[in-house]
Formats: sequence, structure tokens, C-alpha cells
Amino acid sequence: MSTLERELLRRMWLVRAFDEAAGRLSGLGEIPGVIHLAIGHEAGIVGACMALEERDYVTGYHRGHGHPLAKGAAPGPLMAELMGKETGVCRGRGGSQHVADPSVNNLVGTAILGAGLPVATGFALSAQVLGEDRVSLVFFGEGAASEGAVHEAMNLASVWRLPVVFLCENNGYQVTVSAKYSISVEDVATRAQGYGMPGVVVDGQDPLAVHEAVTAAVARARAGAGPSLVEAKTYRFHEHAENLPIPAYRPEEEIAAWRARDPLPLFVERLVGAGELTADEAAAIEAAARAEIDDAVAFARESPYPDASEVFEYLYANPEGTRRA
Amino acid sequence: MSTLERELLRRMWLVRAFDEAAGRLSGLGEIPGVIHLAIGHEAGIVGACMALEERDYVTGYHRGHGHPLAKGAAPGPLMAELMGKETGVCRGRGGSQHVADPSVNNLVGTAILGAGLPVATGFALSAQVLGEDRVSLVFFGEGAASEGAVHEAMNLASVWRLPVVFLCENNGYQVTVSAKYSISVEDVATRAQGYGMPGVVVDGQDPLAVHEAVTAAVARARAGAGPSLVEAKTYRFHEHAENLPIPAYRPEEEIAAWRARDPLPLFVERLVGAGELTADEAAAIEAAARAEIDDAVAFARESPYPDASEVFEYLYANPEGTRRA
Amino acid sequence: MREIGYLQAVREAQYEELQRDPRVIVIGQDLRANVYGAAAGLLDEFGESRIRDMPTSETGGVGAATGAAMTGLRPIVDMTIASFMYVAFDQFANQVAKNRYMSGGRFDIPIVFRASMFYRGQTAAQHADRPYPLFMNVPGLKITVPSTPADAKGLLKAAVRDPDPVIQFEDSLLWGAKGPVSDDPDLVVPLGVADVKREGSDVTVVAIASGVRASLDAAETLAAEGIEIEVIDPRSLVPFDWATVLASVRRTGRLVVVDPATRTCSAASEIAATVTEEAFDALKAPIRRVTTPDVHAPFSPALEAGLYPDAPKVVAAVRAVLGR
Amino acid sequence: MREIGYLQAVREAQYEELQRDPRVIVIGQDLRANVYGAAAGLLDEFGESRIRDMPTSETGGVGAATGAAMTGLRPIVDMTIASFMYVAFDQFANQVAKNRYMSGGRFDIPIVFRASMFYRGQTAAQHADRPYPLFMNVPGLKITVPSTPADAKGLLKAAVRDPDPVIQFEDSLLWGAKGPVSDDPDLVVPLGVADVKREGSDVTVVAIASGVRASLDAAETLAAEGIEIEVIDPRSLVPFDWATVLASVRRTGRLVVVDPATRTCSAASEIAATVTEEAFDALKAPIRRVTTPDVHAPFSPALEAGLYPDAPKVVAAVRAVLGR
Ligand SMILES: Cc1ncc(C[n+]2csc(CCOP(=O)(O)OP(=O)(O)O)c2C)c(N)n1
Ligand SMILES: Cc1ncc(C[n+]2csc(CCOP(=O)(O)OP(=O)(O)O)c2C)c(N)n1
Ligand SMILES: [Mg+2]
Ligand SMILES: [Mg+2]
Repeated sequence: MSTLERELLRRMWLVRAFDEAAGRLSGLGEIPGVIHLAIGHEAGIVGACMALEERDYVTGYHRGHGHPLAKGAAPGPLMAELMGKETGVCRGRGGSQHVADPSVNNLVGTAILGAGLPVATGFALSAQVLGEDRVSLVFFGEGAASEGAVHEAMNLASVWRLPVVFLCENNGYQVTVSAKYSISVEDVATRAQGYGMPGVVVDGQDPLAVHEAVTAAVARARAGAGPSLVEAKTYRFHEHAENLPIPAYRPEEEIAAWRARDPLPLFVERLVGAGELTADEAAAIEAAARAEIDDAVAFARESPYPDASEVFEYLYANPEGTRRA
Repeated sequence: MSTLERELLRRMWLVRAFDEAAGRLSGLGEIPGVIHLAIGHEAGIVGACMALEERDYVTGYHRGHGHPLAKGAAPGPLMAELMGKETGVCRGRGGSQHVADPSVNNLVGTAILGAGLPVATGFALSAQVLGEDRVSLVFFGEGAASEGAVHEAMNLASVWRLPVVFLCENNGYQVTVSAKYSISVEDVATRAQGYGMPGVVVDGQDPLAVHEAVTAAVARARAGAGPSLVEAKTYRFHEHAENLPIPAYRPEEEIAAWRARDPLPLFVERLVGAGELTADEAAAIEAAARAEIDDAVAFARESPYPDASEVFEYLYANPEGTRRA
Repeated sequence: MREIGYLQAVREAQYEELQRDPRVIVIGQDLRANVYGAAAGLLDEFGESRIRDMPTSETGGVGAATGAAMTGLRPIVDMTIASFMYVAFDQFANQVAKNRYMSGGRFDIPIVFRASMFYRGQTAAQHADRPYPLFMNVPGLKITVPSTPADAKGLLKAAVRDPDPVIQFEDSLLWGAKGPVSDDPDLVVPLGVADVKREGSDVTVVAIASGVRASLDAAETLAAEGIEIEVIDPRSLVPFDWATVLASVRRTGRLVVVDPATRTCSAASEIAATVTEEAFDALKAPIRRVTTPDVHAPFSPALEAGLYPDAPKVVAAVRAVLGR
Repeated sequence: MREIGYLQAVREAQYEELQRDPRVIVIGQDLRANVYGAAAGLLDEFGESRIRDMPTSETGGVGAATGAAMTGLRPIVDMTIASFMYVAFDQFANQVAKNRYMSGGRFDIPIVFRASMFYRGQTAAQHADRPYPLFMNVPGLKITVPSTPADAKGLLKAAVRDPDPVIQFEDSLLWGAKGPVSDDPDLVVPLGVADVKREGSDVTVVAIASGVRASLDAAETLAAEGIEIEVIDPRSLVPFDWATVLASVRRTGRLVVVDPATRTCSAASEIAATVTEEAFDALKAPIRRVTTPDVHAPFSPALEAGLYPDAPKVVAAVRAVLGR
């Protein structure tokens, strides 16, 4: 098995195991607030991020634990963030909805649909102005595609030929609303034409397909040819958010059909089938990832909470003269 | 000459003469504030509005005197509005940038780029819900096309199959910024594909071409098949706004080439050439339009200003308990 | 009277107004699945034309609802979380609030927006704002902040019948409690009429949204010390019932304002400024504001827990204005 | 010292900061043609990479500039007319103001926004707002309101060097006048330091933007009657120089606040509320606010002319707090 495939599989397991653990901890009340799991989306997230270099930027969205992990973030401080601990990547100020790990150039998470695209376009702008060879990859859902911010960012990136890759994780639903009722075309990628940029649709359950498409988009961006749009068709296996009681809105058969395309067994079977990996090796990769997440949970649990007296910290870099009451 | 052609020509002259008069009055200080003239755009404006029935809605934008006129508004109260008179269509509260004449189902004008599209989409929504056979036509510039509101309105209209016609007056400039720097495609109409609606480009100097394209879009809307986008390529012959000193930014040859395509002489020559109209008849139509505008100016001049004590009127329909100081 | 919950009361208001007037429609998110709790059964009863899930296009949706309100409908728009209103802020400030004025009153805009303020639940900075002060600074909007199920229902019904745009801010800290709510479909709570939730002669406490509960709790503690506070819930912030507040302050000579929004340029600031202007001579002590300090909602419960106005803070402020 | 105009002073600030620091860039509209008056020559001098006309995509542009500020640049964004900021309000309130806090301070956001307030010129409702109070209610932003060319230059330079987001609101009523402006490229006017524009002992007048000019004119009229007002220009609204204002009120015992924004939840309200809280014992009379009433800018000059604070209104308010 190539190094790429092994690493894709390893990170996919990390993302899966992290979100499974987060789901459990949320159910136990150890993670407060609302969390959105990316279980089912792993191939797209990891396939895309693995097409980046360390120096490149990645920006996630509310279903956002996987994006930093796929970019290489350590799971401990991410899990600590979800628990609201001082050792968290955002020192407990952000939480699941705003989780981001600047140590892997994943600067900020946004829970406002579409709002991350302009900001991520700005990362590419600074790269262009400063003459740095960096690409900015930004994820968003097909629901978010209806936001004006998405249009503006895509147009701006195109007009300025900025090195951006727009990656749509199209899981067919905006909470309970089918994409049929939220966008008027089958593929979000169709819209790329309106900005004069390439738009491709890929199987979001196939990490290699996503990796290949994003690699091409990244190459284009690095060459100074501007942005691209890649749409990964995928599905979320959990509910929109954990512990959110919602009456059924997705057809049973649809769920079953997608579950049969769980990206993890799919990729394992493909690699084992092609003789690139033994079942034992696959199991070892999974076990190692799960162990790493167990350690992350332990780290997060042991970590202290922020001190309530520091609630004003980080609002301003220079708070001189500002109110603190 | 057909009734249609005569009426197209008549309204085009009204729009032209109105804006020429407005320009003069602005220079004299009789019209306060900032005004934007549509001189050069008349064929698109009139061609589009003449494809509507009286009951249909039309919504303009900052370059907006022509839209109500083309829909059949009386010029007097429009001119009075530009002068800030109580007899104005908006009782002097709106002025040039927000001019609109509800008596011809032209409800409101907006000076915020793109912001009229969602509102106009709402006119179509009420028609749909109330089962009224009304279409909503909304104009916008190619500069405004970069606003998120435009994207959201087009998507919403498409998803809900609302009877809307989006009409882009592409004059190639957003104030001084060439469309090359504001949108990343040659034709705004390309974007229609991203909403699964028809998008066509027409010669904005040819009233019959615009009329034909909009008639098709209106028919589609009436049939319940949803929105369309029509893009009229045009040019403004004046500066962005009157009395705004701006260094040259448009190539001389470009200006000359477009001036050679002034929609009024173009249409007159065509009709005269085809034997549908004599030069005398054409001159009479122009003269009548100019006389009507002269009367409008006289009406506006003679009209009283609003009473300063009524500055709070019309803020609320029911002002009970609200502050008036 | 039967007791029902806050969101159930909102649902009832929507249901009754939909039934009363065919021009009423509801636009929102996940209405079919009733994810936000106030839409149960509406779709089945009133159909897809009148009950609409919208794409996540707040600017498009607010604008479209506004256009519809200008041409014969009376939309109720569920913005869900108040922090999402920013996305459509131009439509609120430049269209909803201005269109009637700019047209010289050629049409009305009978539209209602509902927005929930979802704080103290570790939703973190982008979901937890209480932004009504921003909207108060924009002329042309009306604003309600119901603190009980009965007010939530009655104010919403009044808002639907009002000819002007009304934004109802619904405080999620109040969703849990039940209260008596009339099932008379004709009963409305008029805008601009404050409710004296508790009478008292020592200190006037004007309290907004969840601040009402905190103040009523504080009143119990204070009563045990022999201090009687008068708790006034303005219920609508625009229009505002200045007469009731000023009359109370003229009696007590002391004012505390309890407001869960951030402090600077808050409703509390406006109330303090106006009372200082209008009833200065009656004031025996400085007015105190109990607000959220100027900071975003932090995620960690360790940081968020103590941030908002609560009963102990009201008690302390009341004692302070009494010089105790 | 040489005298230059307000926009020329702003241009100088931009020019000097662009020259000083290669990370500074300018994003705006019609910069090449200098339509808005503060960009003359910048493009020729600093090139297309650093001086950028943007599509009319305020959300996209504000967001992109913010992202750039998070990763090494120091953008100055010309929003042109302040009323257009609403279009990008989510980026301001949910991203610009919150990103640093939500990240636990992992990066700074050194960015400056300039916005002109273009009122009393018959631009009508959608171009004439003075919306700084809205932004004051959002924690995480800093706000300047220069009233002279020197302050416009000095505050803008301080803003560019500040590690936090700063919005500079530029009042078009002040563009016409010239004033002395230093050409020392190192001179900045620090945020949070008020300027006493005129000393006086009878009444403290805190005045914002064009309110400063109105107050200084009023001071002349009043001086002729033997009334000496102290005119304080806070210059920045966040941070705010409370110490200077409170010290003055403690001396004069009387306060008038002059603020061209609409009244409810205005900066004037905040100043009145805070002074009532902090200096109540010193107050000898009710605080008066001279603001624009809660209404949009009407188009007609007949309606707009008398709407905003002006010298006669300041004179009347000062007389009122003196009981004359
Ligand atoms: C501006 C805005 N509007 C609404 C919401 C509420 N919301 C949170 S997630 C979500 C659905 C998003 O769907 P999609 O973009 O497809 O992402 P997915 O959750 O499917 O991954 C909604 C409506 C929000 N966070 N921001
Ligand atoms: C949201 C917003 N941003 C900026 C402006 C300032 N502005 C007024 S007209 C204009 C150019 C518009 O160009 P276009 O849409 O092509 O219309 P045109 O003037 O060419 O007819 C600009 C930038 C505005 N009115 N609204
Ligand atoms: Mg989705
Ligand atoms: Mg144009």
C-alpha cells in the first residue's frame, strides 16, 4: 500500500473515532452544547486535506471536528476544546461549533452558514499579496450554498484569481430540508461556470477520487490560475446534531443505501481486495487510531477549565481603555 | 407601424426626455442630491416593461427614473419627487435614488445594490400564494450582480418557481470599475444555469429584441414555470451620476462606438427605413414626449414642499407609542 | 386557566392567526419537522403554500417576505437564532425599516419576525447574541420581548395584526417554564403596554426578557429583608411604555434596569438615559444597570455561567441603590 | 502648521502607512478613479496588488480583508457609505468582532474600516445613516469618530497600527473645512483619549463628529451670554475616555451630549447612562441629549434641513440644563 493510501485510511479512522467518542461524551453530558458529527463524510474531508501541504490553509464549518484532524491536528487539544477546557485549541472559548487548530493552519471555525468562505478567500489574498505559495481550502455544506456570502466569495476569488479551493460536502440535507427544496440544481458544482472556474463532482465516499480532484484544484491554484469548486456527494450517518430529537425525514431505503457505502469499510475492502493491505493491517490501523482518540479523551478529561476571571481575555489584543464590566 | 412599436418609441422618448430634463435641473440645483441617468439604456428599460401587463410588478434601482415611466407612470409626480415636493410619487420622502410609482405597481426603489431582488421576489411570492396572475420584473446592474442578495433571490425564486423576471442592465461599468474587474464571466446570464433557469443575452439597444426576450420570460413565469434571467447589453452615455467630477476611465473609442448605437436614432432609422414610419411622424412622437416632460417640470416646479412638521409621517402606519423626538 | 409552555404558546398564536386570516403565512427553517418547536402540525393543517421551509438564504427570505407583506400577505418569518439576523441585516435596516417611509406611506408592511436568543447553553459566540439593542437604534421597526407564555402568545398575535414590521425576540431561558395562557383566539397583548409583574414601593426594577425572572426571584430574597421592589416588564421595547416606568420611578425614586444584552448602547442604557432626562428630580440614587458585560458568549461553561444578569446581581444592585 | 482638508488628511494617513509598512493594503471602490476622495495617487504609487477595487460584494470584501488580516496583512477597507456596512453586517458582528475571541486569542485581526456618513445632502434614507451605535453594542470592535482633519489622520494611523479591528466613521459634514495637520509620519492620535476642544466651567458638552462643530458654534453664542461650556470630543467611542468626561462633569455638574445618530440606544444614551451611574452625586440637573430623532433621513430638503443636531439646539439644551 502506498504511503498516501495508508495515511488516508489512518486519518479517516481518526476522524471517525473522534466523532464516535464525541458523540458518546455528548450523550454523557461531558461535552456541553450542540455538536455536529461528520460520520459518513470522512472520505471527502480527508481526501481533500491530504491534497494540501502543511503551509496551506484549511477552513471548516459547523460539522467541523474532522477538518483540523484531517489536516494533521493532534486530537487531544481538539477534544479538550469540545469539553470547554483551557488546554483546548481555542482555550475553551470556541467549542465544537467554532473549533479550529491554528497549529495546522486551520485558523477559525464558523457556525454561520457560508460565512467562512469570504474569510478563507482572505487567507488566499494574503498569500497572493505576500507572495507566499499557500492555498486556502474551505469546506461548506450544500445548504450553505444558498447563502449570499458563498456567491460573493466565489466571485471575488475568481476576479482576483486567488488560490482557493471551495469544497462542498453535499450530504443532501440542510438539517431536515432536502437539497431538492434548498437549491434549484442537482449539482452545486454547476455554479462554478458562473464564476469562470472549474467545477467538478466527485464521489464523496471515495477518498482517492476526492484526493485526485482536489490535487488538480490545488495545482491550478498554485499555478496562479485561480479558484476551483469541488463537490463531494456524501451522506451523514447521524442526525443533524447529537441529542436532537427529530421525527424521521429521510427515507429508510436512502439511509440504508448510503450506509452500505460507509467510506471506511468501503476503502478497507478496496485496499484488501486489491491486495494492498491485509485485514490484520487494516485492523491495526483502526486500533491505533482508536487508541489515539482514547488518549485524547483522557487528556481532555484531565485538563482544567478556564478560570472564570479570564472571561475578557482574547476579546481584544490591546484591551487598553475598553470595558471589562 | 404597429401599436407596439409606436408605444415603444414614445416611451423611449419619454424616458430620454425625462432624464435630459432631470440632468438640466440637477445642474441648476433645482433637483437636490445625487441623480443617476439612464440615457443610453432606454431600449432595455422600455422593451422589458412593455412586455408586462398593468397588474404586473416592476422594480427598478438607483438608475431608476425610467422604470416607472416605461411602466406607464405619469411624469409629473415623478419629477416632483426628484425635486422633493409633496406631490411627488413618494411625497418627497424618497427622491431620485428611491423613486417608485405604486400607481403602476412600481412599489419601491432601492439604492442598495442588489437589495431590490429579494423584495421583488416577494411580490411574486404574494402573487403565487394569493393565486393572482401577476409577474414581478426586477432590474439590476452588472455591478449589483456581485451582491449576495442577487444570488439568494435567484435561488429562492427558482426553488419556489416564482413568477419573476430578473433583468440585468449590463452597461459594462460599476461606477468607474469595468465589469472585467467586477465579475469573472463575460455574461451575467451564464449564472442562470446555476439556478436551473433560462438565461439569455440580448442587444440592449434594440427595444424589439428585449421585448421579445422578456415576453418569453413573462410567458414562462405566467405558466408557473418559474423565473428567468435576461441580460441586456447596454451603455450609459452620461457619467455614473450627474455633477460628479470623475477622471476619464472609459476608452474614447468605446464611448464613440456605443454612442453610434444610441437606441433612439437607431430605432427611428430602422422604423423609417422599413417604411413603418415617416421622419415627420417620428419627430412628432419625440416632440409630444418632450412637451409632456416640459409639463411635468412645470408641475413639479409649482408644487409645494412637504411641511417640516410632517417629518415623522409614514415611518409607521400605526405610530402609537413610538417616539417622535 | 390551563398552563402551557412558551413555545407552545407561540405555536398557538401562529395557529390561531393562520386560521383567522388567510393572508398569514409562515416562512422558516425545518418547519415540517418542527425542529424549532413552535410549528407542530402547521404544515399539515395549512399546506405547503402557506407554510414554507426556506433555503438558508436569510437575505433572500427576509426580502421576499417583505415584498410579500407589501403586496397583500402578512408573513411570520422564523429567523430561528437571533444571531442569524445579521446575515440579513441590510434587509432589516435598509428595506424592512425604510421602505414605507421612503415611499411616503404608499403601502404598509405587516410582517413579523421571530428570533430566539439562545444563550447560557454553551452555543458559544455565534449563536448566543441578544441583539435587540441594534434593532432599537433603527427607526421603523417595532420590537417585543415577551417574558411569559401568555405574553409570547398575546404579543405575537398583536404583532401579526399590526400594520408595521415587528420583531419578536424570544428568550430561550424562558422556554422551560409553563404559565397560564388564555385560549381565547381574540385576546392580544397590545404593543407599548408594560406589565407590572410585582408591585413595590422601594425600588423600581425594569426588567427585560429573562431579566424578569431574575428580578422576581430577587424580589423574594429582598422581601425577606423588608425591601419591596416593583418589577416592570416593558414587554415591547419599541414602542415603549415610558409613562408606566416614569410613574413608578417618580414614586420609588430609585431605578435598576435588568437587561441580558451587552451593556454599551443597550436597552438598559436607553432606559437609564431617558429616565435621567425625564425624572431627574425624583431620583434619590444613581440608576444601576444589570447587564451582560461587553464580551461575547464564551463556549466553556466555566466562563459562561456567571456572565448574565441573575437574581444575586439584581439583589446586589437593588441594595446598592438603597445604599445598603 | 499647514492646513489641509479632512479627506486629504485621510489620504495622507493612508499614504504614510502604506509607505511605512508593506503589509498595509487598501481595498475599496473606485480607488483608481479616486471617486471617494481619499485615494489620489495610491494606485500609481503602490500598485494593483496593494490597492484593490473590489466588486460590490461587501460581505465578500469584508470577509476577505478579515482573513487577510488574520494571516499577515493590515488591510484598510473603504466601505464608502456607512449605510452599506449593513450588507456585510454578519461579517462585522459574527466574524470580525468574534474570530479572535472564539479562537482563544490565537491570532490578531489588525484591520481598519472607513465609512463615511453622508447626511444632510439629500442622499435620502439609504445613504444617510450614522450607524456607530449599532457597532458599539457589538463587543470586539473599536470605533473612531474624528471631527477634525488632524484627528482623522492621527486616529486612522493609530487604527492601522492597532492589533484589533477599528471602524473609523467619517462625517461628511466635516469634509469641507480645513485644519492644521502635522506632516510628521510618526504622529498618531491614540484611541481612547478624548480631546477637550474648549474649556469651560458651567456645562460639560460631550459632542460626537459633526456635533463638535455645532457645539463649538454654540459655545460662541453662549459665551456672549456669559455661559462657558466645556466641549469634549471623545474621538473614539470604543475605547471611551470616561475619565476625562467624568472629571469634567464632576466639575460642572451639568451634561449635554450631542450626537448626530438616532436617539434610541445611541452613544448619547450610553454616555448619559454611564455618567448617571458614575457621577450621580455631582449632577445638578438632568442630562440632556441632543440627537437626531428616531426617523430616517427624508429626501426633501424641506424635511431634512432641521433634523440633525445644530448649534441652536445645543444652545437650547445648555440653557435648559442651566434652568434658563
Ligand atoms: C446563517 C445561518 N443560518 C442558519 C443556521 C442554522 N443551521 C445550522 S446547520 C444548518 C444546516 C446546514 O446544512 P448544510 O450547509 O448542508 O451542512 P450540513 O449540516 O448538512 O453538513 C442550519 C440551517 C446557521 N448556522 N447559520
Ligand atoms: C450595497 C451598495 N454598495 C455600493 C453602492 C455604491 N454604488 C452606487 S451605484 C454603484 C455602481 C453600480 O453599478 P451597476 O450595478 O452596474 O449599476 P449602474 O450604475 O452601472 O447602472 C455603486 C458601487 C451601493 N449603492 N450599494
Ligand atoms: Mg448538508
Ligand atoms: Mg453597470
